[in-house]
Amino acid sequence: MYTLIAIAGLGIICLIAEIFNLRKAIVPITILGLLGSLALTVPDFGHYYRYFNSMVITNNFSAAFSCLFIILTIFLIALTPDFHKEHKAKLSDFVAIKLFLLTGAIAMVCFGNLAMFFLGIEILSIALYVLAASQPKNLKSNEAGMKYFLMGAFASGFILFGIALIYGATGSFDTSVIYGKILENQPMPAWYFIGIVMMSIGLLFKIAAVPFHFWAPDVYEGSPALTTATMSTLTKVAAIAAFFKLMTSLNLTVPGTYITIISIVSILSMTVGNITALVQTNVKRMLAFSGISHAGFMLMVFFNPIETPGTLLYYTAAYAFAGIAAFAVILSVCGDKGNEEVYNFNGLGKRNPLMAAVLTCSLLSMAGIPIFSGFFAKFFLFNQVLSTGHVAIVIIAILNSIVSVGYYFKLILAMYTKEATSEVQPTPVMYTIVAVLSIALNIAMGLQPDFVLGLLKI
Amino acid sequence: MENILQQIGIENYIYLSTLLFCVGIFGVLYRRNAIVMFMSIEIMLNAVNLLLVAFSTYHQDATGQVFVFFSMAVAAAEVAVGLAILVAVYRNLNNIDIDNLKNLKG
Amino acid sequence: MDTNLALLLLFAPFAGFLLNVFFGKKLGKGASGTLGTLAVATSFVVTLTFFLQVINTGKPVMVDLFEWLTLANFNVNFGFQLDQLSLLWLMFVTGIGTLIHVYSISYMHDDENMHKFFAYLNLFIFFMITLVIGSNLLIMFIGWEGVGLCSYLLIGFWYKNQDYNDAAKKAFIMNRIGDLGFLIGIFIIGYLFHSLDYTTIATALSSGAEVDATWLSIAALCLFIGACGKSAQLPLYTWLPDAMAGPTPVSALIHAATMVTAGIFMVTRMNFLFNLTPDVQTVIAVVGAITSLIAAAIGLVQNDIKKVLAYSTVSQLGLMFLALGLGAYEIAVFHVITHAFFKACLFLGSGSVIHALHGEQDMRNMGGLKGVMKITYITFLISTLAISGLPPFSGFFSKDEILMTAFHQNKVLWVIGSLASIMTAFYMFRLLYLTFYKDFRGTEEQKHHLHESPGLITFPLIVLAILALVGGVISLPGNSWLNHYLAPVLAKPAHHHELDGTAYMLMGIAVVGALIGIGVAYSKYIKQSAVPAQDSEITGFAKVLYNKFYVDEIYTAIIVNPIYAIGSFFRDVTEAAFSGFIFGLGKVANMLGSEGKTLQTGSIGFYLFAFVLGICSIVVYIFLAK
Amino acid sequence: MDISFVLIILLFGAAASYFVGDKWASKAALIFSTAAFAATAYLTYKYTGGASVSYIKTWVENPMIILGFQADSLSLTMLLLTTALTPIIILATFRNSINNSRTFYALILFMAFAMAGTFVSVDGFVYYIFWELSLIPIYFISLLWGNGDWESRKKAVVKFFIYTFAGSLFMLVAFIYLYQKGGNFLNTTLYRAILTDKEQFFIFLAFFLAYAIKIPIIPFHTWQANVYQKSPTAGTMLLSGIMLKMAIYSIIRWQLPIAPKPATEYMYVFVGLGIAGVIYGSILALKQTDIKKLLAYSSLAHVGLIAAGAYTLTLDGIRGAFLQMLAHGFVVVGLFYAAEIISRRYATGEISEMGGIRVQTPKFASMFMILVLASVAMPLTFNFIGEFELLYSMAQTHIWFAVIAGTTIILGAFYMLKMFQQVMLGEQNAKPFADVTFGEAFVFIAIIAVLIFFGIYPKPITEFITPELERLVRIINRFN
Repeated sequence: MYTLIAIAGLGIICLIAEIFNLRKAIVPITILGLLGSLALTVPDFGHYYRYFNSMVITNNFSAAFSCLFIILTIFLIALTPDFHKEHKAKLSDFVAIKLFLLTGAIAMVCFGNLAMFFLGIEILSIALYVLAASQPKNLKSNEAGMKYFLMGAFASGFILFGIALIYGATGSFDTSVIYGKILENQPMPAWYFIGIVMMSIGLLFKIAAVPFHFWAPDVYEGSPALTTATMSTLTKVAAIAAFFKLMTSLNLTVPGTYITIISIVSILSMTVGNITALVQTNVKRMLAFSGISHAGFMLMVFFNPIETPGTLLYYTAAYAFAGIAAFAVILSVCGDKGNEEVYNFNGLGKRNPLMAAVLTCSLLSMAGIPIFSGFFAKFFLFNQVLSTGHVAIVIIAILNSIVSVGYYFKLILAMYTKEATSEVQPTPVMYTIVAVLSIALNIAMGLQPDFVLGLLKI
Repeated sequence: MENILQQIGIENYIYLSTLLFCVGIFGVLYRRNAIVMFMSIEIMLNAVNLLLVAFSTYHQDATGQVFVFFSMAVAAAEVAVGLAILVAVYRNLNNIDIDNLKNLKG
Repeated sequence: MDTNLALLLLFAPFAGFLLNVFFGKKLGKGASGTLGTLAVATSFVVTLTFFLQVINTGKPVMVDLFEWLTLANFNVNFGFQLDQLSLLWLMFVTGIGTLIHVYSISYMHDDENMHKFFAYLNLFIFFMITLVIGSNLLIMFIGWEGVGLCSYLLIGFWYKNQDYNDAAKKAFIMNRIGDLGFLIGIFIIGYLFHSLDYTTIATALSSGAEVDATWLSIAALCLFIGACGKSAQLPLYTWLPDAMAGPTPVSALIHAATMVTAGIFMVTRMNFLFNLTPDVQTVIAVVGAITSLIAAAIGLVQNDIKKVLAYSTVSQLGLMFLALGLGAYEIAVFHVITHAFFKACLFLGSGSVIHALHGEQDMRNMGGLKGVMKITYITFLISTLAISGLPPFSGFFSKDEILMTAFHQNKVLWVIGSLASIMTAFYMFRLLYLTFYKDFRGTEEQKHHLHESPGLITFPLIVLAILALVGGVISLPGNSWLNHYLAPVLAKPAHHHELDGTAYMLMGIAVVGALIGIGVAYSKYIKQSAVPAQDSEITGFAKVLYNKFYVDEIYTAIIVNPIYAIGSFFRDVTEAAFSGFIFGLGKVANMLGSEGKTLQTGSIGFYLFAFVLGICSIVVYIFLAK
Repeated sequence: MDISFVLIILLFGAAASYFVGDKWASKAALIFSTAAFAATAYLTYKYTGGASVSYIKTWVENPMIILGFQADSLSLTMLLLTTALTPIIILATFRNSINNSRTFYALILFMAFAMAGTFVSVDGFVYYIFWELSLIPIYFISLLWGNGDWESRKKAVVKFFIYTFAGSLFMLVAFIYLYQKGGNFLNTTLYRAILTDKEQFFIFLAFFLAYAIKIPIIPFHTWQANVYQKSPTAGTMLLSGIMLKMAIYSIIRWQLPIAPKPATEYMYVFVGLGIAGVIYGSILALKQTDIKKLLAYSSLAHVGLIAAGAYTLTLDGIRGAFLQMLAHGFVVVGLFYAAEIISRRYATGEISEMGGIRVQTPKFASMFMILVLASVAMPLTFNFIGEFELLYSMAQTHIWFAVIAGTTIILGAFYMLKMFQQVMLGEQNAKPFADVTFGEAFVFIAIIAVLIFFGIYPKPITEFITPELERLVRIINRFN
């Protein structure tokens, strides 16, 4: 709760700092502030608090994901000044928007009321629309922003519609009340289920699951790389976490049809994402498709929602840290010149072995190769899914993992086997730090999976 | 208040707003002008608002109406951002036909 | 004491091998040759000690060193069995081995790698001893493969010549075919008896243990296949003539006197097994007889002096197998021994000739050497008479015994054997006449350098010739020392043929046959002074014979070439297919990806449409599901 | 000191080689790998003295994962093989000038670490991690330090990686599935897991896919020859000497005890596949013109035989497989080293461009010859022991298996001697060929010494491994 306020306040401080010409101090202050909020969040573990008439509820789940979001944001903000060095004047905006985005994300995991959820998701989305279109002179950025905005707003309509239907069926926006109503009145009116489905669709859109994924590659490609990093890590994680929380708090006993829908979407996402990623030449676009396939993997948590929050946290954290590390390298290689074709990475293994190694590690993690946490994430996931007896979907997931190696390795091959085509650029220190820290977190999670899993032990 | 709902029936409100929502959807689908698309999206949101209000009355519960305010505020913010993007697009392309935004693909 | 002596017997040649390998070059040629000879001579002396000991006590010397192989059902010990049979073999292996080492000191003196030659020879003796003294089949197999290896090394001793290397390779591979048979036989025996020790198996069989007769026959047949490979029987004999590519002492030692008799040794060793499988014995007899006939026929027209001797060896080995197949093990052994004497002598003699002619091996370019190379000639003559089976030379006794046994058991085999003997007499005298009689047909250059070989070469010749002359005494008809000596190792008592009228008649027929052969040769090569035609002029059946019935070509056509063809097929078709399948999966994925890529049109309208379509299908599904 | 110490030495050695820099990397790698060997030898000594050298610690509570490194005679033997071959392999690279050698040696040691981990893990999951982990270094070793042009190398190596990765993922599923039954991944638990026939079948198949690709058993072998050819020799040695042994070891350690029923039921199929590999590999080897490819196919034939032996489910077959793994590990490293020496001096792998080497280098020729003989299972070499037991086990299963598989001794002799003849014999080659240096000779002598010593006296090894194997065979045959 205090985290939410602190971060919102931090965002405002940022904007004020700009007014007082404290531009240099913005990033350090923000990072310190975020570390402070992290410290504020940690005590929430092991408790269950309700605030503002149950608008906000904090528990282990929200605390854990909030921590993850904050850490991700710290990384993203650390990357900001170097990325936007051409637009120093707008630094505070970029930082503040990211902070607001973080606020939205946190709201999405600690809501106790659908209103809060809706606000969270909208804060997050609007901040992202802005970020996606944050290069107004760049047509690609415009297009990305436009596409994202149009489709996002469209999806918001569905979420809202779903909320309205649920409200109609239960007479409340409070999740615990709704849950109570479900237990009392069986069967629920038909539109309750439709409402759930509508909300799910909105969230499936946010996590870019097939067939609601079409925006993702275009928007990832068109947006400034840092925004893409944000989208592919923070946003995706927040959306899936919110989705999970929503479904578990509204609909613990998911009916079979719903599971069928989720499994079909999951399979489609994995397959379409991976197979299309194979033929991409733009790294951001490739990671967008890879993100789509990971969304498919993440959706598998719904097969066993009671036991999987830990797994979801682990999976998302592993994915996000690998993603941050990868994007830190992409930023250092491509800068903000808007060209992220694979050939830019040629010869990176010689030019900058450290960054090449980091990118390799993060790609290996995404591909699910031990000892990176991506592997453990997949393992825990498969373990949970198999314990519910869904062998077929695990086999499909395995096949997809195999395909995914194909395109992750394309990048690795480019780094190590091709001669460099462009001259060496100095890598900003911050990029290196973020990349290394992030991949270190990833590997550390792989070495001590119990720590992360233990955060959400039931 | 009860009478109105008793007279007309909650189902009809649902049908109406669903219809409105669908009008919005089709608007988004058919129109190529970004502004019109925005407006269609607004229709969708307003359809929902209508539904919320109807349910609020149905349930004799004010929160639904409060929610409408939230949603209106959000819609406003959204449109503000959307228009800003639109302006940027217009500056680059000199029109706002979304069919011209096809550079990112594949 | 016995153990140490046995180890000395075994390791003296091995030490010779090691010393020659590592220090041979530094020692110089004389020293390295002497060293190699001494090593084998040591073994000979030790053998002699054991031999006398066993003759006195009549008990075999058993040595168990350590457990070598452990299998689920049985163990294989590294153990030696020095009994009558192995000691007899050792006697001529080490004895003739020593002589040939002596011979080689002179013969190989001009070769830069002489120390290697002696190293290989010593290694060969080492493995041959292992083969002979092993107490079980697997130790025999060590020696079996080891001598094959040495044969490979020595045939290809002049490794700069790829033809020689081909011959060496061929010998090794053909031997390996037999070895596979041997191995399978070992497997079956191990499976049946849970042991590979000769004594254990013999005890098991004699005590009437329940053993599946079919498997026993198969095992015996497999062992015989092994023997076929090593002892150059049909259909695996073709390597032996080619093996003449090696230096002549090698041909004498390995490819005439010792290694090629390993098959006979093995069958004799396992006589208790073969006794129980009469059908396999028949096979052995038939194969032996046919081999002896075919090889002799081919030998009729060969012009390379060593090739003639090689085919003669194959033919004689066939006779030995004939004897084995008839269950007359002691007679086969007898012939092995006499054959070792005269064939070694013949090879060494031919080596002496070749040495004198500086490498010439074609008999068409020889002749008239009688006068220059007296010692060589005389020893050669004695051996030729022996192999032709004229009394009182050793060959007469052994060959006669074989034919006599055949006569008593199967007349057809007797006819075949006799025919082969007649041919033998013919081609051997043909060889003798072409080489030593008439005028010299070589170049002037060669003629100028003709000389008798030095003492180190002639000494072994003389010794061997004497042995070829008197070797028959060890088993005179009617009073055989050998039969008596071998009795303990043979499961069935030796055949004893009365010296009755039939016996004398058969002897007479054999002698007359031999004389006919000699007579034909005499009339053709002395009276008519015929010289074999040039290769291109050979026609008709002679051409078929001259080309060895085209067996090599047939083997190439039906075995080697198909293997290569299959190899090409595998390489070009199946490998490509397997590989293509895997890459194909990748390609399919890529193709699908390209298809998926086209879906990503970039048009918001389409995206929204897909979005709505997705919703619709979900909603429809929900309603349908309900 | 327990067995994890060896792993730590190797891992630390990898780091150390990287950080000491290019100049000293090779020496550091050699020192650490030798230290690992010494440590393993010491542990083996301790183990034979009755001391326990295992290491067990819970790693993850839920799902239950145990960081367990068990030292029994089998894993210790394989560990010995790994740690003995690693210094030899490192030594074999000494004459090459290697770019960025610190990374190279670090990767080699890291690979040794991963492979050693595979051999000693008792927890299926930890085992799987090491199994996969070993793929990454070899991928880079082959890719970055390999031969041939980039494109074909890339194609071969990436195919190898994806292929083996694909296979092992199915194994992961099998492990997870088994976990649902057992509650942890310990092999002893998994052996006891109660499975229906159908479950056993699919689990067996999943394992089979992983192992068949790694070994490789035909028709899953297509990655092999190209990767062997393209890899630097050190990589080829690691692959053929140790890595494929991982798979055979795993068959014995994991696949057969966990799912023995399908193995019994379809034994003929699997033994048959292995034997088909023998013939197929041998015949293909005959047609190769590149020496490393030839050795690759010969390796295919040999491991086919080993796999076939393991699948006979008899003590003889499994022990033979085990012994032959060790023997083949040494001999194949030696052969590839010989190939490396030749192709380094002549800068080509084409057999047709060789020949006439023996005249110039008698020492090298002799040592190469001994290795060739060992590889064709000449008695008194270690390979004979293994091959004999393998063939004997097949004879017990069905005599024709032994006959057909036995053709390996004929075909093996055929292609090896043919190769030897074309490469080494004949008239002196126009190109000069320097005789082996002391370091090169040392590698050969070490390998030959091992091969011949155990060929004459295999008892130390057989006695060491037999009790454990007997236990495993009992587990494997628990249903009959």
